[in-house]
Amino acid sequence: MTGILADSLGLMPPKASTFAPAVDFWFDFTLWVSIFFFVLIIGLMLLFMVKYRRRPGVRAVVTPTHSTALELSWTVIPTILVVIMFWGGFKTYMDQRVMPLDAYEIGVNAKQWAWEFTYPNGIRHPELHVPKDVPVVLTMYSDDVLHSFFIPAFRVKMDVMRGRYTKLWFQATLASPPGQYYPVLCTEYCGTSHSTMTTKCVVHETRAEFEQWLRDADPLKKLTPEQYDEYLRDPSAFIAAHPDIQGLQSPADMGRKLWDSKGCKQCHSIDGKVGTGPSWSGIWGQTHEFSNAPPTAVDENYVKESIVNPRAKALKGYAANAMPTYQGRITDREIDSIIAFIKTLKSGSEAK
Amino acid sequence: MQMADAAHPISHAAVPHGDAHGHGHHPNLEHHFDSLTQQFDAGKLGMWLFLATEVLLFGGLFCAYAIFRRNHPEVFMYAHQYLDTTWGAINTVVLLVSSFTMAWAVTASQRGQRNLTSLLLALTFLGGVGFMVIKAIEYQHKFHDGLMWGTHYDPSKHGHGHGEGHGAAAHGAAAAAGHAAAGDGRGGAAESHAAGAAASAGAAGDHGASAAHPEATTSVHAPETPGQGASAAAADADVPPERAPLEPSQVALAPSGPAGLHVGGHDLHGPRPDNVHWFFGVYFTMTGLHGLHVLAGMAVIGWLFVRSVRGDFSADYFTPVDLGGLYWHLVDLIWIFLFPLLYLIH
Amino acid sequence: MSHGSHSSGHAGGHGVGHIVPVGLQFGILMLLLVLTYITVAARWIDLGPLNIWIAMLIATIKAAFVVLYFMHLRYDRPFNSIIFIGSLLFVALFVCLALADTVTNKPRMWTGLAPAVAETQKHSDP
Amino acid sequence: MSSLNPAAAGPLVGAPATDNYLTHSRGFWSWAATLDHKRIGVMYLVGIFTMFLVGGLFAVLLRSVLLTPDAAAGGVKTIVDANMYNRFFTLHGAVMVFIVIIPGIPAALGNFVLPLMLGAKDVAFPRLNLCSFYLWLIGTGMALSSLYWGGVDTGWTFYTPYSTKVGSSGAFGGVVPVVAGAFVLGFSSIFTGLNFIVTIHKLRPPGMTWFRMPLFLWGTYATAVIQVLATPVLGITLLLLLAERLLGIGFFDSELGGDPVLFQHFFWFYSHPAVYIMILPAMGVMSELISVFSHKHIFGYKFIAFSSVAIAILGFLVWGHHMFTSGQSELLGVIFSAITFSIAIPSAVKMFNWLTTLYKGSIDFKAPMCYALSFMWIFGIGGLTGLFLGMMGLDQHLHDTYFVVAHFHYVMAGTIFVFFGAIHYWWPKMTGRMYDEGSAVLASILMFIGFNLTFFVQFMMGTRGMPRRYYEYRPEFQMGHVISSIGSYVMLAAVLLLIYTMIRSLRSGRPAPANPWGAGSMEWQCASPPPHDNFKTPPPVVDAYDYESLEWDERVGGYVHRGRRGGPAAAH
Repeated sequence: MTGILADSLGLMPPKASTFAPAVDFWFDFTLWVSIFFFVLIIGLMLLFMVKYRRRPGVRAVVTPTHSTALELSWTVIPTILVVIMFWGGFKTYMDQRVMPLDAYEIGVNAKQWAWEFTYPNGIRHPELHVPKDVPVVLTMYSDDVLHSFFIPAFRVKMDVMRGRYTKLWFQATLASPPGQYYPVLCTEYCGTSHSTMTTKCVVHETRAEFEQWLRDADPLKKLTPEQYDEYLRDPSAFIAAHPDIQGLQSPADMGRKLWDSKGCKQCHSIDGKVGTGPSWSGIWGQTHEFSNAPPTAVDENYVKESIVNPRAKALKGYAANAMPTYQGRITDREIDSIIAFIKTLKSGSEAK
Repeated sequence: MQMADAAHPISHAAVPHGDAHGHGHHPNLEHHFDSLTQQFDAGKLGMWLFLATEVLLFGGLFCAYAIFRRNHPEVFMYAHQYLDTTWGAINTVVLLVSSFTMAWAVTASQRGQRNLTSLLLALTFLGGVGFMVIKAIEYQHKFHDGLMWGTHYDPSKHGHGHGEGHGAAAHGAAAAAGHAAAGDGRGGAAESHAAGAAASAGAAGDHGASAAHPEATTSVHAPETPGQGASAAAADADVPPERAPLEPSQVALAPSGPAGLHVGGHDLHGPRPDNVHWFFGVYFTMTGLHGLHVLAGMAVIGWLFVRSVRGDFSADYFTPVDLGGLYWHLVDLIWIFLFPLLYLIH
Repeated sequence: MSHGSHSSGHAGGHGVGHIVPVGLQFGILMLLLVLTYITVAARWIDLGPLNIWIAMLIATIKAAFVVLYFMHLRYDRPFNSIIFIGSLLFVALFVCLALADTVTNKPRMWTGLAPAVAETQKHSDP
Repeated sequence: MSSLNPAAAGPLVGAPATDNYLTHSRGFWSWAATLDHKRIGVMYLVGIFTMFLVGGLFAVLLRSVLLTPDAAAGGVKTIVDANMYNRFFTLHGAVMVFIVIIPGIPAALGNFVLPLMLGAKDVAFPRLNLCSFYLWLIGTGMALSSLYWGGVDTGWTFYTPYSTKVGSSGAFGGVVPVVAGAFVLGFSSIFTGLNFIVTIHKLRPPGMTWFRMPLFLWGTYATAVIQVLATPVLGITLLLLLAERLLGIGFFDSELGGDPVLFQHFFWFYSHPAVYIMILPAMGVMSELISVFSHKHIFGYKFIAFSSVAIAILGFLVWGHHMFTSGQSELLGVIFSAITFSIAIPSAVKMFNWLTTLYKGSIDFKAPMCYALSFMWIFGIGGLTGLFLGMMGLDQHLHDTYFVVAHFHYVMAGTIFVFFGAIHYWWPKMTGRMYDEGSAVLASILMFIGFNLTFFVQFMMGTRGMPRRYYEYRPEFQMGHVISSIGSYVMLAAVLLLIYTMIRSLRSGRPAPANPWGAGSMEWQCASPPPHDNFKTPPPVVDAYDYESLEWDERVGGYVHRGRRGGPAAAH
């Protein structure tokens, strides 16, 4: 992957993720194969055009009208080449799609026409900030139509849709210089201001620098002292009164409140005690067995499905229709908060 | 295959256009064909190609059907019970018989039996009328009961007693379950759940269920056990059954898979799963498009009837009857698959 | 210019196409009605997931009779059969690939976003 | 009329026949109600060319809008806002795909040429043929009427849920008429394809065996197979889309539990094969042009013929490569990618066969040949860049960028090059007039330069991350966009020159001989323009690519068969 083939003739954006070298290598490979064939075909064509141009009195020479050997050779050689290309594309693709387990997780919400990123500490921010050399998983959903998340420098792209979470991961390898950033783009046409649905991706040199940014991004820091007091007195009332200040509360905290207020706690303990429903303690990532569906890991989609359509999967050992649907009683944001809350519940950690 | 066609084209002397008058020039022979056989074959080939496009057109709907059913069998298990198998079976018979009369009409026209052809075409047309009338009756029931697609699906209309029976049952269930939620739909899921409430909810639910499904179409019966009643009624009322402590038998009745509904036999009503509207979406698109094809087929047959009465057809020239027949049989064919797929889900 | 035809009737000055006797067609009709009865009746026997395949098998047999005799395909040019079977193959291709995607994707979907949105509203309000 | 037809006496003589399909009858209804495939072809051609101008005008507008990165930088963006821009690119795409390129070669030229080439008197179902044309007219009218309803801004792909919920204004919006129009156009396409299949199967004259058919007929046949098998699925897709939008059926709406990705499966099941509906007839024409203007037998006839059919069939199995980033399952992605690569092979086979045909030929740079050689270049690039997009790992980066835009223009607008080449090629046959070679060749060179200027730079923008369908873009891309826009103006000039050439030919072109190019296929054996019923007697079928027996005859100003000099009388 070095030498003349590595520079992509300057066609590619900076290589800023672990995917970029492989993608660019295969790009270069295909590019040079293409250039070879293009030069071959067009070169011969131009040669023939000059050499065999029409001249008075000269008739075309009758040559064989087919040659099995020749025709087979230009069937077989391209076949071998495309098999190699397929393999290369397949391999890079699988790398892009197989997510590391220990990745740092950031939520992505797309809507006409803005991106919003939710960080593990509950901050919601319109910009994507990631530390260098840390695998990052984006869990994405859309509030409305299809969008597509694209960072050219990372060579990653994935559609974002309503109706299911899609995921994307990358590991940045090149910190963005101060004051600069990698553009984040929407590439699935989403309406009038599609082209302005862009934002910044900042790659921090170190994890510490990133954590510092994350702390600074806390909206509480932007509140005036009076507002801060007000917030402390009643966070929910304050948040309700100031919808413009986003990310005031961590989703996990919000999730705990919902667990308390929406009735989840009636059936789902958070201390491991078995109730009418399974305890949430340590449940995240477990594999559940169902009487009517293949085993599924407890992940975002499963939790979301269990909330809005609890009967879709009947968990073994529990009553199948004990859980009501919360469809229409809970917002997507609230579900996300509950998911965030469940994720914090390590096995046996809570006893309330 | 195509090669076979090509293998012996020379064996048929081309009859030059100019000198062939009186021989091959049937009044119905178009100028660009050389013989009636060629014209007939071309027509048939064209018709079969057209039928292939129809198959693919419906193929899209069969694809949608397969996807929804494979992913959510419970919806189909549950919802198909609202279709009336008797009407469906009658319609199948009507179409089969009309297909037969159509096939007979083709034979009759091939034999030059003009009056018989006209009569059979008329009978076929009547078959179409019968089919559409029955379809209209079925549709009307569905509309009336809110058994419709997408956002138009409205389970509150399923029974006769919209306002009274159903509503009362729902409220009864809700009250019995100890819901303080009446005024606040959103909070309905929360609050207290008296352990014993489920039993009374069951009782109320039984009542509710029988009120909710008295439409008494062929094989649909109200559930017998209180437990089922609870879930059915609760589901219909859209009041969450909460964490009712369930009997084992009821657990087996989980609405989510085929296994659940087999308990108690075919005529179980079962609790209502989510997204029942899918089934009716599929039902209405498939039968709707099929119905449009029946109407088109009837128009064709009506036109053939007129021509037949007028005496256009003879043993030499019956191509339109034959092609119209092919179309009508295709409409029948599609129904042959629609009937078990929609009405006879087990 | 026409092609060698194996359809009878062509040679006999009978015009074109094969004539299927009415008796045979009536027999086919009876068979179809019997098969219809069997499909309806088969519903009462519980064979689990086999039921749909049995129903489809019977439907296919019925369809085959309609195609072969009512639609004369048995006596028709083989190319017409190729067209018809070809169209079914393409439908199968379409259904299989599209279905394969949703089936393998199913765990990643939210199901049941809206069990009749209208209904929820309607019932929770009053 | 036959007895009065002087042309019957000498259809091979170069002098224009006094009675031909154009002069056979007069008046509006003689055209509007005609069943003559030639007249229907000509009407199609006029209609499609007009719509090409409309679609092209949208394109030039788009390119003008993109001259500046945003409204603050001035330019056309101060007049055309994002909403209008979105409507322009949607209509540009919809018009070019559904109304121009798909029917372009098969319906317009195929209609005119196919029966002549085959030696038939007409297509199998002339009434259906006329019906196809009117369906095309109605569909086109419906699609354009969307402008009245507020325009349509969904992109030509009509992706849900945008197209069913928010896209365009109002519940009806522009989406409904466009989608309904595309549905009608689909049926026009189906009927054309059906007609051609039956014609080729049943109306071949004695001696015209499958492997004597000119390759254009093979291309058209393969196209017709796709038209018949794929287009109905578009029909049902669009019906479901309408049901979704107007009735809320919920198949594609995630709020109702539907699956938006399902729509993409439905859509691409048709729309990928549709790419081959566009390219296969062009490839067929290519085989004719390359061979005729090299005066050399086509190389590898059977390989070309079978590769057309192979492409037609394989084309059905690859639709998922439009969905590598859509959330389609990985497994399906892999399957689709693998099959996608298999299509590269028959395409490569064709390229090499054309190339070998040129070898030791006598290459005549007439305008049609200039377009054909341009196509070699353009399709070479279009095909090779397809390899990048077929590789799943690379497609993650390139999908929905200008790389894709450039790629499909190199393929689909490559078809337009062949379309123009074919118009020039058959122009003398259609109109009975020669055109001015000089200005026609100039137009083709201008077109070639303009095209590459417009689209080549878009590959570079795409790899650097310029997404498609963007009204505003980052200033670093401005240079590329400006080059691209200049290219589009060059193309506009080329098209205007082409129109000028053609109009001048109609007014004052010299009468065309029966066979001005020395082509061997059957349509060149009847007079230019052909008589009303094509052939009094089907001419003897010869090898369409055998140029040995053709010789230039000064007296007729065209080519005649050796041994038949002095007119057809000798031959009959």
